Amino acid sequence: DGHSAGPAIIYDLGGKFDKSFNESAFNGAQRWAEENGSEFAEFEITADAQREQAIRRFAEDGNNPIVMAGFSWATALGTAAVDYPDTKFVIIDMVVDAPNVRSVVFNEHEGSFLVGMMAAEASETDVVSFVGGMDIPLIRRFACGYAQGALAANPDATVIANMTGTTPSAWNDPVKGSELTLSQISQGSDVVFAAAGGTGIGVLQTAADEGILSIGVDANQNYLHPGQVLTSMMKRVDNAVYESFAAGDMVEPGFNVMGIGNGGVGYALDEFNAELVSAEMQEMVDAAAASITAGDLTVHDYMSDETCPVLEF
Amino acid sequence: MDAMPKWADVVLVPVVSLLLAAIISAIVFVAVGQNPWDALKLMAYGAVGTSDFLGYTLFYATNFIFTGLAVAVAFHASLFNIGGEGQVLLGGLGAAIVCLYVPLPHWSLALIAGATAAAIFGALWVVIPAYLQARRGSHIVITTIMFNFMASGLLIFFLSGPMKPIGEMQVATAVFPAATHLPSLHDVAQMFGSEMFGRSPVNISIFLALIACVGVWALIWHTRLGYEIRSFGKSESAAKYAGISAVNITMVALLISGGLAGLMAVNNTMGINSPQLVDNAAGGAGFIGIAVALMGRNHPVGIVIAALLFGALYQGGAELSAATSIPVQIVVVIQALVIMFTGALDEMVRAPIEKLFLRSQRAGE
Amino acid sequence: MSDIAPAIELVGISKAFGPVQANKDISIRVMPGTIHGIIGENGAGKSTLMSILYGFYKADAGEVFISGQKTEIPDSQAAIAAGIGMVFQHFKLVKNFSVLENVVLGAEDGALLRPSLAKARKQLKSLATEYELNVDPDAIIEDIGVGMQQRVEILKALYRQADILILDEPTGVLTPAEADQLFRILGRLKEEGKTIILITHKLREIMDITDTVSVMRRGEMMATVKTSDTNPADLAERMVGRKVLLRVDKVPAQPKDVVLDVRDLNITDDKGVHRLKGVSFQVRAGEILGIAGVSGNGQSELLEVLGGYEKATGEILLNGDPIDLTGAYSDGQSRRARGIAHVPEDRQHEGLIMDFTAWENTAFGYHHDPKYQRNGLLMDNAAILKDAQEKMGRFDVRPPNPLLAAKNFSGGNQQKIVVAREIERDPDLLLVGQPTRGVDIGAIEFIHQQIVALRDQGKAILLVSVELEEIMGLSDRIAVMFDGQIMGERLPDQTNEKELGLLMAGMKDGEAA
Amino acid sequence: MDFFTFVQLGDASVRMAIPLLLACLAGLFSERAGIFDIGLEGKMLAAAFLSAAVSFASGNVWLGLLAGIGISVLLSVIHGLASITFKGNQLISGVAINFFAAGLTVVIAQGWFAQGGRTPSLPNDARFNGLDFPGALTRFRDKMQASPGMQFYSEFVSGHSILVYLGLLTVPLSWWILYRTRFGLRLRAVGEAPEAVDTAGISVVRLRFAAVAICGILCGIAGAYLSTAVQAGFTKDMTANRGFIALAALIFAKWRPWHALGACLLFSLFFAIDIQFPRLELRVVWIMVLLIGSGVAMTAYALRKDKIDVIVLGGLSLVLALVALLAWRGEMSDEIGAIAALFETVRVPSQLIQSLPYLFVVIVLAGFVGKAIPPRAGGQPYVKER
Ligand SMILES: Nc1ncnc2c1ncn2[C@@H]1O[C@H](COP(=O)(O)OP(=O)(O)OP(=O)(O)O)[C@@H](O)[C@H]1O
Ligand SMILES: Nc1ncnc2c1ncn2[C@@H]1O[C@H](COP(=O)(O)OP(=O)(O)OP(=O)(O)O)[C@@H](O)[C@H]1O
Ligand SMILES: [Mg+2]
Ligand SMILES: [Mg+2]
Repeated sequence: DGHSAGPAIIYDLGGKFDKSFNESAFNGAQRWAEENGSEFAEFEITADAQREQAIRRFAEDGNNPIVMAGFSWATALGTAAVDYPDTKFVIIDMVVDAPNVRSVVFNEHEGSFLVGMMAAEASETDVVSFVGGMDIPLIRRFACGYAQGALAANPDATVIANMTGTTPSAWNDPVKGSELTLSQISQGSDVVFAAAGGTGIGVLQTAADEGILSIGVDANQNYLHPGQVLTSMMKRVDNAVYESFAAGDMVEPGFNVMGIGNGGVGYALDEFNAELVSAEMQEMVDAAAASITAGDLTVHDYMSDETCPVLEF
Repeated sequence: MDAMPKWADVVLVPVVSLLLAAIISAIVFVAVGQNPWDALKLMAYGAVGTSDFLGYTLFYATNFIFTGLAVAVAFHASLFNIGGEGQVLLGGLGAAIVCLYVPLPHWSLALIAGATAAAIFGALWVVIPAYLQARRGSHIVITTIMFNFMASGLLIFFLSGPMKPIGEMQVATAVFPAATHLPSLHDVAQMFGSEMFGRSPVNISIFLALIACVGVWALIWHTRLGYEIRSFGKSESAAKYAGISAVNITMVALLISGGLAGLMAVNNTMGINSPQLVDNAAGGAGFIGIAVALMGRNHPVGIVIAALLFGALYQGGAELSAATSIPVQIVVVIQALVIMFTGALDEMVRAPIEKLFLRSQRAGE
Repeated sequence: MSDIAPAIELVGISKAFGPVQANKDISIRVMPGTIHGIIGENGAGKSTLMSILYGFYKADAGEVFISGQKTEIPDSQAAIAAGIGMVFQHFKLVKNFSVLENVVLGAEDGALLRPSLAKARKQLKSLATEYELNVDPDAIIEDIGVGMQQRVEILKALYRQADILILDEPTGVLTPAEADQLFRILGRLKEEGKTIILITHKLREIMDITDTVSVMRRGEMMATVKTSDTNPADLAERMVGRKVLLRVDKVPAQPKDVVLDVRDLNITDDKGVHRLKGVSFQVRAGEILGIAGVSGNGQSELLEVLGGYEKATGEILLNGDPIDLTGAYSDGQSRRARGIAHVPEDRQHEGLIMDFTAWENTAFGYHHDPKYQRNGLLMDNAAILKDAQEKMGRFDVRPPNPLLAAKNFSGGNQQKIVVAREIERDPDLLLVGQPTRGVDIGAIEFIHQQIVALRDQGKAILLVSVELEEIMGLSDRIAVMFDGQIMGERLPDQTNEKELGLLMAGMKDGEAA
Repeated sequence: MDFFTFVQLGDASVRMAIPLLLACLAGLFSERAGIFDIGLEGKMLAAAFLSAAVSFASGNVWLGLLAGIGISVLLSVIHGLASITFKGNQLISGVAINFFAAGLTVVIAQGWFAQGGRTPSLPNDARFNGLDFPGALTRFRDKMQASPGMQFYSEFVSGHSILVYLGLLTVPLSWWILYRTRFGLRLRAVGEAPEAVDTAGISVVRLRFAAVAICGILCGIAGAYLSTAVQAGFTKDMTANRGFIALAALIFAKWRPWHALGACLLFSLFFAIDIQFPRLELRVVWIMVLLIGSGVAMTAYALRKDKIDVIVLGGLSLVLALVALLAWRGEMSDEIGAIAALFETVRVPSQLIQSLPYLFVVIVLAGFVGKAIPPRAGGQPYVKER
């Protein structure tokens, strides 16, 4: 009927409060709602079968724009979007080529590069590690960027990378995350970067228990274990959602890359990790960020050719 | 004399069981702060409120007919095939291989080829459990559970490795070629100028399901094989006396069961809007089949009715969770209650009803 | 006499299992220090009554008095406390426990096992010497024979200091010698003042050792009399409700060619027990060969081999051609195709599918018969139904309703359905196992007539029965089996029950003569 | 591989074995009493949820443990009602309980905490933390440099949560109860011959309920261990099939406590290997030997049997041979010849390693590792009167 019921957001399987990717998306929506005193519709799917149904439901209810967090939405959105030409869709982390879809992707490799440098700097053992969630190109992009950063800061560093699994349940397996972390610690790692959704909770927990440093992902996770989380690789999904909501049905379709330059990715610094990040570390990282923005430094993007020069999967 | 007339066994007992399940479900709703009456209305609307919703309900019901039949055929041989889940996944693998790697010019050919492959793969997946049950007496329940896990592992291996398109993130095959996409009921309706079923994925596999129902009915009650399956299921010692081979019947009944479960893959891979095989393609349908068969008293007609009910529950539950803060897992809870009351607590419902009939009989004498 | 309270008095006991009224208003008194017999046809409710006394079932109505005291017996614990011990028809032993553990189970002294076991071991030793009840306390139940198992059951009761001992058909599984020993033990227990209730089908046992006897029929108590005041014929009459004709009318057989020729048949079961030890015999067309023996001596295995559901070594010729004993054609279907029909020993577990209707059961085993097929694919259910209706009419199955489930027919009528199915196949060879077990006298006569009529048509018949009377009455020749062997052959008019009994107990042919 | 790797493997095995072991012993008590229970998974899951939720709310992990045990026992009682009182199908009841727990934990977790079906993370003092034995090193880095003895002591012996030590203690305790007490004798008897127990004057119903309740308690501890000791909070489906693997371990253990310990350690070793060596590689030649070898063995066995054995086992052998050949072909590139390819290594798919426990169960069930005979009366309700 043309009447807009306001924006809507649909979270991915990890759920709204995964303290990570989805939560970050939620925070962006929440921020928009608080600032504008408006409401938004939201939905957490619990099975893949619900995806298309959920999109159609919101579209039919007149929600506009409809933001979906996560690459898994691509197929469903590709099918559904054509049927609702008047509705604007935003997909985060994946590209869907349709006239009414805005695709937002992040340069995770750049952000990961920065925290990789910090990890190598902070490490006493010269061994740093990475725990990925589901083994997909996107997560390999994180890992590859991280390894490049670590080696850039310390060419002697060793980077261990493990993936939790090959299914979506890998996003939500803190037990395994914890075990992987212990295994990495045994191989000498004293800084671990978790890009694993809910699984990361287990990684950070174990790192805290074992007295090594950890690095959070997506949202700022420094607060989870004050003084024990070195930093968090910020992927400003919240900003992407916020901006989409703010644009309303005027969302501009097309391809949108969020990198270091436009504040899409970065590292977190707050009262919880202030003591862990030395001035020179910060200096070094900021310099790297500047040269990435300036184009002087290119971080290899795994997804560009599905290879990583410094890491074997 | 039987203590109870047949209609009481076939209708009254399941209805009372369902009512009990509904009452407990209502309590669960209250416990999570939802008015059960509102929830029921929402679910009913979600299940059949629009022709789209109805289409989804039928889509899910199609799945459950296949798995319900699968469980029922095995049940007739007194075998508990709890491995529907895995057989569905393998059926999907079969269908996907055919659709992706065999050039099929038309959906009708794709349907035949896909269905055959799905059935064969589903049946093959139960060969080892069946063989072990028949030959070595290994309990079919445990072996098929293990095969469910292994099926999931195998499927993920294929979907995250050999069959995954480069650059894709989803654990899924590529989308099948358009020629293999089965016509949806919407397409069928459009031929008659109707917009029925809208974008819902319900498709012509539902007819395949109904044909399977007729087939199972004929098999079980009108063929020698069915006669032997039922004999074996009712009395193994008598079957032995009659010269019915326990090994053969165990194998054959389970293979048919596995094939039927595998067939479900036609619906949920080739029939959906973006036809492809995803990692959790079974979505619990293998287990729901148990409840469907139990409630349907292992008869195709009962199975169709029970499948529709579960389809409505599934779809209605999804809509309920979309409209409220209740997670879709509420469906799983209701499903559990239905299985509990119609299956395990059958005697609790049956005994008092039987007693009532017995008393009225005695009084009548 | 009236001033001594009866050891047991049951008043107005009733018990229904669903629609079956197993006990109807039964009253009975048993005086202390006596042996009291209970007889009655199968299904008369004997076991049910005793199980109620032992607290295994709960009566719907009625009262129990022990030594004059009204006693509530809600469970077996209460019965044991009241001094009652029972040896069930089907032993209630834990098969993979030792004798000692079985004896101690439920009669432990404390929460820890060790002291109980030690005490029981000592007790068993003294009981063994006292009553000649020797058993190895550490033997595992499944490794010892049924006779031994029965001893364990008796020891269990004695260990619990039972004053009243109930034995439910204790001799059914025993050889005559073992039975004699049992009765000696019972005699000694009686001397000690214990009260014994003995359920049996064997009128001779009743006459030999009981003081009083009760007769049950169809759930009701017909009479209780002093054994000395009655005789077997009188008891039999009371049991079935009319005069009993024990002889079958038949003309002498006219045996022709050998139909069945069994040569050196051997079976070793999966536990390594030698079940059949070189069995050889022949059955001719137009004769009935009866195989007598205590159950469990290989007769069942013999029927199973012939019926095609047990593998064996040796040779079997049917009309001169060998039968496949182990290969692809060693199954029941092939046997039927060769013209062997089989009325199995156990109609409820083999001959019929109790949940199937009568018409479905009519095709059972013969469901591949072309006349039951509509085409290559489908069966012709209508044809089977029609056939069933006719057969039920001819065999006077009551009610003559083929749509009724088999379980809803009485035992005798169930048996008629099976016999009709097998006899009407017009077989060359009919195997018959326990054709009248649990069947009332009217049906017995009918079934016997049918078997004789088939013989007179020139068919070969192999009859296996544990009822000596049936064997004597029906057979043209009698072979006796013991321990997997044929001990000897006799002609019915040249032998007697005593001689057969000795053969059944394992006496060699020469010794028995 | 150095010594510390072994110690770690052992340590991880023990840690992962505890929930399996507790669930396995839970199943042992239940099945020994004749009640099959495929609902172990559901009970663990429910306990994992409630113990995390209560620990979080109260800040007291012991209260959480109690709550976990409570809910697990409650589900056990429901299973008992269905299978003992109402003589229902035990398998179906178990399936229902698994579904019930899987659904309800998420629904309630969402209702209470609105965190997508999980509980909030537990603060450290609301968890079972590792107990550090006197003198034991606590950090990996220190341990790695320590002497082997110290490594063993610090890593393997010390540092587990109290539930691990309790869990290990339940093994001798279960053995003692089963074989040395009156209760144990009766419990074993009721699973073998309930009629014998009944006629001995013992209540079958009460005994079986007792067994089922013990099963509930042990499952409760297992679940609580997962969410309050291994993890700090509950997540959806966090039991991850452990209940089923425990059942399988129970069969492998032939329903005996010490064997159960062995079986659970073996199964958890598979998990430990999966984690410890995420990139397990194997020489092609070994794959060929293993797969083709077992194929030949199976075919040889089948040939001595019937047609059906030849079809099934022969077919399976062909599949195995095909997999072996594929692995070989896959390595054969232009530079290296057919022979050299045999000595290349291939990565073992993680799915295969994760499936090993299940595969192993099937092999065990096939009876090739020794026939497992379940309690005779197991799975059937005790029906006196039809
Ligand atoms: N547990 C039971 N449940 C239902 N019906 C039973 C049960 N036990 C016995 N009956 C029925 O009760 C009746 C009496 O059986 P009971 O076992 O007491 O007979 P019986 O005189 O001991 O016979 P038999 O000589 O064969 O041992 C029969 O019709 C039988 O089928
Ligand atoms: N003890 C009994 N008291 C009352 N009715 C009985 C009893 N036993 C059997 N019946 C009834 O008779 C029917 C036949 O059961 P059962 O096989 O025990 O009969 P039966 O008397 O032995 O008959 P038949 O002589 O044909 O074997 C049952 O349906 C039941 O209703
Ligand atoms: Mg009896
Ligand atoms: Mg009878």
